[in-house]
Amino acid sequence: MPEADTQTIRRVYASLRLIRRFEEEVARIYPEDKIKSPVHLSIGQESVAVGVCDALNKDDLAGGTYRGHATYIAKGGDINGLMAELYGKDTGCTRGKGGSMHLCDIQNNVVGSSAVVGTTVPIALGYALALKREGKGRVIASFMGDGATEEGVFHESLNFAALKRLPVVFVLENNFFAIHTPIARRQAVPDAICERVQTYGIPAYRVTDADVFKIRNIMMDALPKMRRGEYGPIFIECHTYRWREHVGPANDYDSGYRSTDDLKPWVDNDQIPRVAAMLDPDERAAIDAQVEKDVAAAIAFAEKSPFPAAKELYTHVYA
Amino acid sequence: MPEADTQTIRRVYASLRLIRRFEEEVARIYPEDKIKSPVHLSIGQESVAVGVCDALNKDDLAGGTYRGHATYIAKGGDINGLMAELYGKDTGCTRGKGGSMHLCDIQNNVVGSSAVVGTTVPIALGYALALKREGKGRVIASFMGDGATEEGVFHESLNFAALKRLPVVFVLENNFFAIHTPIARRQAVPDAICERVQTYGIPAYRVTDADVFKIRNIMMDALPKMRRGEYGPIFIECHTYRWREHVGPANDYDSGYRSTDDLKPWVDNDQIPRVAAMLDPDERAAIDAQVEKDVAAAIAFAEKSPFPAAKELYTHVYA
Amino acid sequence: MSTLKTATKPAPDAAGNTGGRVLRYVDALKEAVEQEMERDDKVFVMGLDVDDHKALQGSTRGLLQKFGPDRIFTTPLAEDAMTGAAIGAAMAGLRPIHVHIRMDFLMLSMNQLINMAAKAHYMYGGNIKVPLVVRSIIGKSWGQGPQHSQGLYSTFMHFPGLKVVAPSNAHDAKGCMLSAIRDDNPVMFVEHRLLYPTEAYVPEEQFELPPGKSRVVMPGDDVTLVGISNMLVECLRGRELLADAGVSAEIIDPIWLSPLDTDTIVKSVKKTRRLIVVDNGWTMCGAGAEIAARVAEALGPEGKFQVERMGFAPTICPTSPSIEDQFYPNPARIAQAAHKMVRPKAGEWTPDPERAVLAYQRQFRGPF
Amino acid sequence: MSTLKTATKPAPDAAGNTGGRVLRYVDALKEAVEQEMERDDKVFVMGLDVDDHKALQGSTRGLLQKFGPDRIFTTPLAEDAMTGAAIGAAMAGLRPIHVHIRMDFLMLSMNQLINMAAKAHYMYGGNIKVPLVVRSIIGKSWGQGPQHSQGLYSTFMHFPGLKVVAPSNAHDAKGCMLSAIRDDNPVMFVEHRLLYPTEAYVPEEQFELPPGKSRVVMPGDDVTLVGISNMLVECLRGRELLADAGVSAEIIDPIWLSPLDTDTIVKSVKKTRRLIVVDNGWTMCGAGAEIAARVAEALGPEGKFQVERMGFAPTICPTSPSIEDQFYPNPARIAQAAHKMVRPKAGEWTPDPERAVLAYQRQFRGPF
Ligand SMILES: Cc1ncc(C[n+]2csc(CCOP(=O)(O)OP(=O)(O)O)c2C)c(N)n1
Ligand SMILES: Cc1ncc(C[n+]2csc(CCOP(=O)(O)OP(=O)(O)O)c2C)c(N)n1
Ligand SMILES: [Mg+2]
Ligand SMILES: [Mg+2]
Repeated sequence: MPEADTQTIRRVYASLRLIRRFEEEVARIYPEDKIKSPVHLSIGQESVAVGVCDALNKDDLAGGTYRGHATYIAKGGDINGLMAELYGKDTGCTRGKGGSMHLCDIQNNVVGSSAVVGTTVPIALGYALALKREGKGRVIASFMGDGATEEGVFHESLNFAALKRLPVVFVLENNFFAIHTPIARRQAVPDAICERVQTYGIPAYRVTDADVFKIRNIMMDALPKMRRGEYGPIFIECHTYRWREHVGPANDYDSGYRSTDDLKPWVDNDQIPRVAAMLDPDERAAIDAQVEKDVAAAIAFAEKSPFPAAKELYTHVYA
Repeated sequence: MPEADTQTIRRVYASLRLIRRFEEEVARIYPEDKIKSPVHLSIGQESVAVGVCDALNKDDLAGGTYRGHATYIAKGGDINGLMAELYGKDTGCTRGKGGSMHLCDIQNNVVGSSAVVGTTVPIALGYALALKREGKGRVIASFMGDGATEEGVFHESLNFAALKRLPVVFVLENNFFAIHTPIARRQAVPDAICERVQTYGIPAYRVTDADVFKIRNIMMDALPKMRRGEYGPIFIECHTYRWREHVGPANDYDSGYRSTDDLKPWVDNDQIPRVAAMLDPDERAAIDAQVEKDVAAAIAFAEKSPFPAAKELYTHVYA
Repeated sequence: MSTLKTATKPAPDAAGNTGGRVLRYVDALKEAVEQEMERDDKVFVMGLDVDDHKALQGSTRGLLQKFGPDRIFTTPLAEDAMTGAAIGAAMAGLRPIHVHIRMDFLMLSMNQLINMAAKAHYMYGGNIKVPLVVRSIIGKSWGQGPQHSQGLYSTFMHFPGLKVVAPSNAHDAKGCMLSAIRDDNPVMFVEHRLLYPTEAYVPEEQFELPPGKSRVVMPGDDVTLVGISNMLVECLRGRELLADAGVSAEIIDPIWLSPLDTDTIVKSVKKTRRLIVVDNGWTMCGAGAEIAARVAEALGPEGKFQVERMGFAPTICPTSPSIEDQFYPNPARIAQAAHKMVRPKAGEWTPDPERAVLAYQRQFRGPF
Repeated sequence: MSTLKTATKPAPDAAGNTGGRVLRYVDALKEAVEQEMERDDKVFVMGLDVDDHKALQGSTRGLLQKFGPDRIFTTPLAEDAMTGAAIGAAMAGLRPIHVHIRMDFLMLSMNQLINMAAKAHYMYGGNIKVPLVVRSIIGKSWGQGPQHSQGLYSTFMHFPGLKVVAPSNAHDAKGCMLSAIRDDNPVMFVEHRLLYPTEAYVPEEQFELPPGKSRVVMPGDDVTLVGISNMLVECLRGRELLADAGVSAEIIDPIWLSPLDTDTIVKSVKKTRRLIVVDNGWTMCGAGAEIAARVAEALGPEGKFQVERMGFAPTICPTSPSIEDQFYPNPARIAQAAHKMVRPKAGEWTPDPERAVLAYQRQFRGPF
């Protein structure tokens, strides 16, 4: 420390803060029933998306899961479009059609997310085939949860990415749960994911403390090699923790499958205050103020936007 | 050496020889168009099925792939029913309905094979769940080709078998090809399959010379532990070589994807003459004679059996 | 989940009897499984999250406590292999119930279901049976969106070797589940999320409701309405709306979709000469197409009749409620279509909008 | 593969013109892909074994030599991920053609095809397109058996967002392939193994045969026969057999199954008042059900008509030829069904058995 220059710290903080505040506002608004979509919040997990996406260029691609607000925002997706989408409005990033689980913002190189676990992992291979063919050194970051690593398609995808040396950064947001089931009840050897990935000849990194700069540095190290074209994919497993319930705005520490004791170390290690502390207080206040303004603007935008017209039901079935 | 007692050598030889001669006869008859089913011959690969199945008890289960004659015969499946099945006859092991790719002989604990690569691997998990619940220490051996290890379901199956400590012997018949495509064009790291399997906490063994006794000894070592209940699955990768074309009776060394040079070491290492040489020549001759008699009887049985009656089209759709 | 009284009267059993207690659909499902697990220790339940505190939206509540982790267990996220494992267990003589919280996820299980489960008994010459039940839930409303809302039973109806059932009420949920578990074939058991809180009279004792007979739920003379899964409920309300306008609709519940009894439907259409099938899915190559085709095959030579299919709009299910609403048939639209068919010259007719809304729809809130 | 002359006359293009050279179906397919790969370097071919010496039963012959391994390549055995990869490549602006040697294997690709490809354009608000072609081949005869013989196009027709085409002759194979590649949507391109050696006149130049219009292949007055994929060929022979008995059949080829033009069929049935749809798949919830339902919807109010569906027997496809034979419709059975419908009182009629056998069936030999 500092593992990054001030400029970077500022950007990273702004991004972490924006995601957190955006989602806290979503959670606050949620009981009002204005948000017309199930929400899978990333609160507590922001550092993974930010660590990865801050290292990417604007023209690199990234895509997440149904728990995808963080990836979308960290990659520079338009937050007005995101909030409007959650409200089911016509101005939403997918025009109210996809909702929270199917975000995309192609202008900003956020590719589509999906509600079916694991489905976007192989989709990233196809994007990567195109990027490789293009030859400009662009890469795609593909986010997934620990649950996705149990799906066969994950393995098929690793093999193909390695075989074709595709420029994919596979990012595992390992929060140790799939809904309420802990990884140890689902995986025979839960701590061997990186080792398994390595058997495909894919460099694999594990970050156990959610340190946003560690994640970013892995990216910064690997990206130049990846952009040169013949390096192939990498894999980053980031341990993290979902603070809220699986889907919805609330806490669920009273439901018996986990306890606030489990949560505590992650709150203590929260990257937002940590990175905030690296900043000059005035600077931090300025960023915080900007974030509040932006989030408030997104809410206002969403609220005043119209719902899709009836005919929209029938548009975009075919291109 | 001798890695096995005389009794075992005799049995192993008889089994190897029976499979070889059975399939040579199938290949001989094939051009006559009496066999009404595509055939994927195991000629050259017999030692895997025999090494594994000879170690099994009669009441253990085994099942193979569409290249499944060897597994069927080695596990003690009825060869009259097998030959009749290839002829499309009503007396076939699946009454002419399944053909060569869908063999089963439940009386003899040969479970069903399938024409879709990889499909029987998870089916074995279900059998193993039942065997484990039964608590009698029975196991199931599930055979697959190298192509199957690329399918996602293979990985899903390994994880579940390890998680639930299921009594499955996963047997990989690695003949380095899927149809005409060599493994190196399909797998990023073709020689890391065992290492990958081990990351699931599954003991994995690799036999590179197709030595029937080596394979059998791995089984003999592992089986008592497996039968005790809490040991879980094992995995055996056996290198082997398909001597004939992928499907059909002929050779295909003139088609360009492989050469007779590739074949030669495997012919030199053919387990049939090797094991034959361990036997007293008279004994060997007696076995050979018995094999000829049995194969001829199977052919005669198949030839004289009737085709399924028209109404058979409609039986067995529902149980 | 609150107790909603949308089932206004007891659903009769196959013989037309009513009886038992008022039970919610979700509890009837669970009761059937519980009773059968008690009776037959070969029965077990597997599937993602069946054993957590939410108990798959309540439908597996208490089974873990009663039967222990060997007989009800969650799985890794691995639909393909888990389906294979369930099939293998069934082949080995157990009676698995494999559960999916959304029907959409069955797309990952298709190879095992279609290429193995549906074909095993036949392709293995009758030597192997697959007594498997696959439970799956159709989602609707409240932002379920494109991938959490599909009613895919028509896809499964296409394949010989599978059976398919989609009970529309608590009574049938219990009887059909019992029959499904005892059936020696793979049965796709299709549930609808919105039906879970609906109530009906359900016998306490075990009873079977096997395939074979569609049920005439309500008699009528002017038009035959066939409703599938929760669309039966919407047809019933549609019938009430139609009654206001003096139109009499006969309501038929096919219950089992494969094998499918269309004789009951044909008989009804012989009387009404008008048929509307309301699908809980897309109409193209859907159950409604099959029913319409069978009726046309049976009635065609005899004289004219009218038929119309309703179902999902030929689009993808959107998330925004403003358009999601129009994606589905509803009582008002069903009633309007029937009215127009019966009284083609009467001009536009709009039923009372307040009476057209079903409680189960109004009261459902996310998440999921 | 020997050259079989089963296409007795040139197939007309959409405008009714014939022309070009006599080409085999398999070569027409390849020519379309080759020409389009030349024209547009975004087009590429992927799929198991597309680049080996057998060139997927000849249908990709020479493409590797011409375009190199970046534009045509085999894949690992990993249908789920490879389908996702193809979809992703299409989303990124390439135009992949993903090939499967048997349609049955698509069951492993269903999640990506149904939950992603079919829905992406819609659920991403029109911001993403999926210009993907999925080629797959239906197997038949000679021991293909339960898992290598399924015609699954009806399953795909059910889903909005997908297009489906099943050309019945070399001419259409080329035109439809061109349209499919240029289409900005996912297209399921369904081929039939037995059609590969059949010949037709095919223009050398590129031409498109887009969805929109079913073709009246042969005119007739007594009965309308709709044949799908190779069943069109069998209907044509059925028509010849019927002519012997003085029955005149109109033959219609839907060509594109989704979107599906039934106006042409309805028009024909308005004339003949009799319809037989011959499916290359199971009839339950099949394309034939859809066509029958649409005709019933359109014709019902106007007066009676007769309809019958033919297709796979409601069983699993057996391997043994003695019963496999009866699993499929064939010209004799088609002709008999039509004869019975047209002349219900004429009693049993059997067409000349020798003339009923198609060359492509007789001459096909395994393995595969
Ligand atoms: C293929 C599939 N199976 C099951 C589900 C139901 N489901 C939704 S979220 C989820 C848990 C996924 O866990 P993980 O991948 O670790 O992501 P997280 O929610 O922890 O971010 C499951 C099982 C699904 N959406 N898709
Ligand atoms: C899921 C699936 N994909 C593709 C095929 C076509 N296919 C038939 S055999 C085969 C090769 C399989 O190779 P391997 O598993 O190594 O078995 P081997 O034939 O070498 O014994 C392929 C790709 C298939 N049958 N199933
Ligand atoms: Mg997780
Ligand atoms: Mg192989």
